[in-house]
Amino acid sequence: MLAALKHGAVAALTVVVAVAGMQVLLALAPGDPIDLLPNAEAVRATLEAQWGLDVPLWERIGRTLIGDFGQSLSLRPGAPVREVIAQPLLKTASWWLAGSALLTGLAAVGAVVQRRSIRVPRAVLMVVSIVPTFLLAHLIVNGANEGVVAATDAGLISRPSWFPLPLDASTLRFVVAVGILAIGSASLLDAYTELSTQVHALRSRPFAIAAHSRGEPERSWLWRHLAIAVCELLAGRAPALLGGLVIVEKVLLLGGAGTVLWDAAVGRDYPVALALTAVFALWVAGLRAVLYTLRDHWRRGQTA
Amino acid sequence: MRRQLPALALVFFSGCSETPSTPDMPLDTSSWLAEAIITPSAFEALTAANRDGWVALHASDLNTAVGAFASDSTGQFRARLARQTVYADLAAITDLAIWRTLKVWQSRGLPTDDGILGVVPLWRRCGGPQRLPSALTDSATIPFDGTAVPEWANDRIDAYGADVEALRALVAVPVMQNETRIIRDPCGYAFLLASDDPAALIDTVSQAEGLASRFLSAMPTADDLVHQSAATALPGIMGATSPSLPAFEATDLPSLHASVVALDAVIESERLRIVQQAPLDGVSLLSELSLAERLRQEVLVARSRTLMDDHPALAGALADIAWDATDRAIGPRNTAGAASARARALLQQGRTREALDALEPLLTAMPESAAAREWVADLSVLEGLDRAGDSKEE
Amino acid sequence: MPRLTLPFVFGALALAASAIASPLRYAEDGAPGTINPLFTTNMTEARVQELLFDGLFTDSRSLVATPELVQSYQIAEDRQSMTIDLRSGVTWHDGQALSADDVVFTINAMKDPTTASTEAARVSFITTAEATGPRSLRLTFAGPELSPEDKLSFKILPKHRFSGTAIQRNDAFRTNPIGTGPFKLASFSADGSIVLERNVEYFAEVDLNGATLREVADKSYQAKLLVYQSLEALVRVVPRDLATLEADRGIELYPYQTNSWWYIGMNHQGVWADPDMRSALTMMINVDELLRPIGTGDTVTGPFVRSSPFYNHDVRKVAHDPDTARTLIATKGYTFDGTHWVKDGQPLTFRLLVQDDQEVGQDVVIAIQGQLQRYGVTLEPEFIDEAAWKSRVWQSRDFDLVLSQWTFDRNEDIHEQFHSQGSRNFTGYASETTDALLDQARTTVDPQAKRSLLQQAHGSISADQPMVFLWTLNSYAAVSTRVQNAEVHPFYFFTWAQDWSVE
Amino acid sequence: MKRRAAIASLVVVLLVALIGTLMPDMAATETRPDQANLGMSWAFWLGTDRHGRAIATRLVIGLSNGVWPAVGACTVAGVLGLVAGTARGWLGGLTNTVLGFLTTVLATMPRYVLVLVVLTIWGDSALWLALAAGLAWTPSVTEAVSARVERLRHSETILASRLHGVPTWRLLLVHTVWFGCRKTVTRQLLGLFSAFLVLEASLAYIGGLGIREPTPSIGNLLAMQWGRGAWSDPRFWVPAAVLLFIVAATRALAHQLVEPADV
Repeated sequence: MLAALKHGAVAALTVVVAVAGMQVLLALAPGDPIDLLPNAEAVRATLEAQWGLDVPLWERIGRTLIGDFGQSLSLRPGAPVREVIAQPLLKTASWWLAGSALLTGLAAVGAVVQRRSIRVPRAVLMVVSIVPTFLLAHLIVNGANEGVVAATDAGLISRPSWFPLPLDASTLRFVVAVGILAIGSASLLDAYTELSTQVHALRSRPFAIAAHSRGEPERSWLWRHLAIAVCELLAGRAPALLGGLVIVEKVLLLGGAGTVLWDAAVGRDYPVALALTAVFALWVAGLRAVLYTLRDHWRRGQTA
Repeated sequence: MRRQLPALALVFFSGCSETPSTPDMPLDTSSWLAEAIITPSAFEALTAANRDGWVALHASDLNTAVGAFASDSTGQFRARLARQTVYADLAAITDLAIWRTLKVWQSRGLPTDDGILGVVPLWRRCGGPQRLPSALTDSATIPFDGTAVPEWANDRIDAYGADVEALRALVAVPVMQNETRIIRDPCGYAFLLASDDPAALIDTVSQAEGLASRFLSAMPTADDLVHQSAATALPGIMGATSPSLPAFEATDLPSLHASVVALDAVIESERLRIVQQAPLDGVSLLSELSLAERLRQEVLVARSRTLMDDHPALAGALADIAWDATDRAIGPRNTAGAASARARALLQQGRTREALDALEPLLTAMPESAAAREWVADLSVLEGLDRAGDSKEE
Repeated sequence: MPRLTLPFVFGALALAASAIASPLRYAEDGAPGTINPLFTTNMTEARVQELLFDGLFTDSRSLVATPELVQSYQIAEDRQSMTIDLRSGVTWHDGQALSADDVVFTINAMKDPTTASTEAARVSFITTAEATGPRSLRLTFAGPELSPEDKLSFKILPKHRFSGTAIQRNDAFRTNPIGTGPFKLASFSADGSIVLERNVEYFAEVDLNGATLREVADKSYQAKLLVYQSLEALVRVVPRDLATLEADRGIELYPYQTNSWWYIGMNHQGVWADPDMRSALTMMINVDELLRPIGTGDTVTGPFVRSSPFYNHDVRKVAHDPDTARTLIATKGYTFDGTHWVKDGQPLTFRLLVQDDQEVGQDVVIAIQGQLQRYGVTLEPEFIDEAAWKSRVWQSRDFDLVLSQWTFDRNEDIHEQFHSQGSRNFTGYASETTDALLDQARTTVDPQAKRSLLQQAHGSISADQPMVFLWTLNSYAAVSTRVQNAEVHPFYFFTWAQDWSVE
Repeated sequence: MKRRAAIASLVVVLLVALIGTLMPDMAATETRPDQANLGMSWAFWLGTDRHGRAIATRLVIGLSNGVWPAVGACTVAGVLGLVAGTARGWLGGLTNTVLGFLTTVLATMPRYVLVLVVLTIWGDSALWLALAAGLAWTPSVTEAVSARVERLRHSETILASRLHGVPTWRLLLVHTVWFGCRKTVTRQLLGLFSAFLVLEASLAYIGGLGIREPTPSIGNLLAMQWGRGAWSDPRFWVPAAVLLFIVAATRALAHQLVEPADV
């Protein structure tokens, strides 16, 4: 309970400092969104009031912290930021969740199961994993589309509903996005290395040797102990996966928070960009708090 | 290797049959396409005598072609026929542009100075108003009467008596008035047309033997040529209804598209047949000279002209389909006739500014098209006088 | 050449499955930033507006002004005013009825200096607009107008969506627009797609079951999508893709908008105030060589396309002459150090701004940079987004050079671009001769005189070299043959889209 | 052996980058309209693009345009990470808590997001890219160093040395940082090095951010050929292969760099 409170407090403080830092960064930026309007000078005073640019920095930070993100400036001018980012965030959350599950699942299974027979596909997976996300996406998208063209041409198949990637939402696009997210840019390779080190360490622990000599199957203890490592992996990988989603969303034309963030940053829509970075910070910090609490809980259970 | 259409194309367009029935109806007798490619000797024989002429005709450089062929060769008549076709289009364009200009001029109450007054008697003299299709004129009278014939107009009338080559050059030269250039020659093309009797040309060509009478024409087989020369005395629409090609009837855009698809299927199956039978260099010749495409364009343009007066929009659609967008210049891919037909169809639809654009490539290939262009340019300015101009960054 | 047999197979399948009419899907390089007809500056916006809004008059298929929102109208004897009765039963997309107040409001908003509408010039001939009844109004003109209906095609806005005639560019209307047009906005998504649905309340029949704009930044992917039958229309085909699309019998190419030309604009506030420097730049650039890698087109010598009635064919192209250019630069105090021209220790360097969504633009910039580099001039290209473009080019004029293209309707009215008072003259070009010619050309009613004046203006502008005139590219739209009754307006593209239908 | 190959590969990459730096910038932007789209030849090893620019030259200069900012990013992350990590691990207590917290805050921000925000606000340039990436990768270096330093601080060697009167600065710099952390730090920085090149390529490929045409970079060499129906074109594959090669080599080397006590 106490641990949960402590982790929660750290998370909250982290978000506060992160948001304040981002606000300062934006305040230091040369120029402001009003500069981008053709009649900037004429409307400056009105807009500064309207957009809340005339209030002091600390007040702006305060507003952001209580969840008042203001309104979008250029992406969807006048619309509350919350409306602009809600839907995309939900989508991003689902991809992120699926990507995390796939990543940890693959890595854990890979680390535990070390049979000779599945070495080869795993090796392939590992080699594929060092390919950068965008390149992987490029190859898959082109390969799939050209493949369909050839196959349809030869009369082998009819036009699949997902064709062509990545124009419209489809199951395959989701699978590709999640797969690339989990595998690309060495994500999987790193996770696998991390977990297999843990498995190795666990197997050489005295209780494991004892259990082995008693003839107990490994699964009776291994997965339970590995859960901690998986939690740590999830917490550690969360920011990388979110960052990866920015790339994946752009390449696969997914309209998620990553795309919105990109467009907001490029279009100088600072309220939207700020809100999204705040949410991301909360996301990562909150997740970390939850997982650390769980980890502490389990550890105590083990020592008890 | 551009058009590798499967027979399935037909299914796609016609939309009525689920399974691809055999759309292949290879031309029953030998087409000029097959003759030229499958039997290299025929092609060699054709080009041996008048190589320059055929090269020019292929490149749609009609004036050069007329000059290059021996005066009594079939090629010479073919080139003159092709040129007559363009002149007929240019004459139609000029007539329509003059008619519209005079109408707008009068309705706006613009000053009727020497320039515009000189046009009317001249135009009457060469029968301009009579040539206008009734579908495009809402009244039979010329908007205003011009009786006084200015000096420049008299000079022109004298010039019309000169020989064809001199006349051709003259049409391209602007009439100058007070040091401003105005090309307001309403009759140049009419006189050029009259200088060469198309019926006689058609007659000569249809009686000629061999490839020369049909090569690069809209009529694939010898039977087609005989049939078409009996059917019409207008060179521009010869080949529109060749018996060896799928029947052509277009009342609306869907039926028009269906007819294009049917034509494509036939040409494509013919092309495939040729590719299978021809020697290797023949096949490369087929694609290098884009002969199948040429046949398609000739047929489509001829068909476009048959629709010109009654269905200008359909004529325009056909002319657009015939036009090869990859190269705007007049040459092997786009004939002068295709350009003039497009311009004419656009003008008849009232799209004056676009007609001007369609005429633009013709200017380099046939400088004598300048007069028609000037008329259309004036009309386009006249029609837009009151419009608020709009411009955007793209 | 890739085999393009695929569409036919797909077409057969699509036909078998399609019983209901589908929406028209078309691609643009970028989604419009604003859908507010008061602030239209680019064609992407203009095209969407064509679907959403109506004007008092519109173009018929033979490009003659015909009433759209107007039921009947009467032009006064002296042609100095006009009364209009609006069509009854026209409603805005939110259900409110169209009223004469809306029209009056629109005209006043366009004229309002605080609004700073980019379209203000289109209503400058109207001095007053007053509503005389719920659906009737009266316009008074600055002078006699022979056919004012030709000028009344601007889009009408709903008064009830604004608080006054002083309207901000970023007014929320721009992403939630409502009009009276045949289609209404269903969604404007973050991924750059705009979905328009059929307006069932429209006063005329709408055959097309909606339209979807997809933002597809990659031009090559656009062409592929059309071939894959995932789109029905491309508004502009890049020259590189023409051959592929031409060979595809499931796609028809429409040569449509040709009144557009590319240019390198020079900011007259800086070094380019000096005509010798302008000449030097023009002589250093080999336009033919620039054109080669980007496609087929025609080089131009002035502000008109070659087929224009105003194009002055007597104006000679400035010859590519690096030697004379060098001499000119040397007379300005620059010295050549073997690789660069230097003055006061500073190398001769220019910043060239280009909008970053122009794929062709990038190629041109690379080629220009290569050319200038050969002659010792450094070019620093900057690719900027639309917002930055509006701010730096249109507003603060913070550039040395810009690369862009202008597109004109069939009137090819260059007044706004080249008149010293023109609203689109951001290079700051000013010439008394040109001003006089353009002013006269605006008022004359004699077509011969107008042609002659504008041809002279072409000559005068060419002589001043306010920009390097580049070329006009062959422009084609590509539309799938599944679209029935497709006809493309030469400028606004979608004017007749309600009559299209997709199998 | 594997390690030597990896080191040799990276040395080659650095040498090529050095050659690229020594080449005049103009070599990369020199256009030859009459020699556009050429295939491989002696004059143009990898052929030319559609402006007749030599792909091989652009690749070499592009590599240097990517490698030096990557080295810069490594310096930023290395210096910041080492200082903060050592301070945390050595001093412990409040310093550890405060610095640890700041590291966490920085690590909360997804790296790509941080870089993206910095680039769009401050402008596209290799300098900002390097700074942003360096900053974004600092937390992971800090974490690794502080964990390592803390462990070493309590190790017997250090305790023994301290008893023998070795001065603290020497213990810190030589024993802890140099002998104790160099592998850890190098491994982290190798990761950043390849991640930077991938980052640059991703940004160029997706949105034309970062190092932009006409300045060559691996990213915009890839972007130039992307989607032109030529995805099997060597002009696309060679830059892609170079990128993959560097990623693979750095990973292989990093894999070898394990501190004895870590195992």
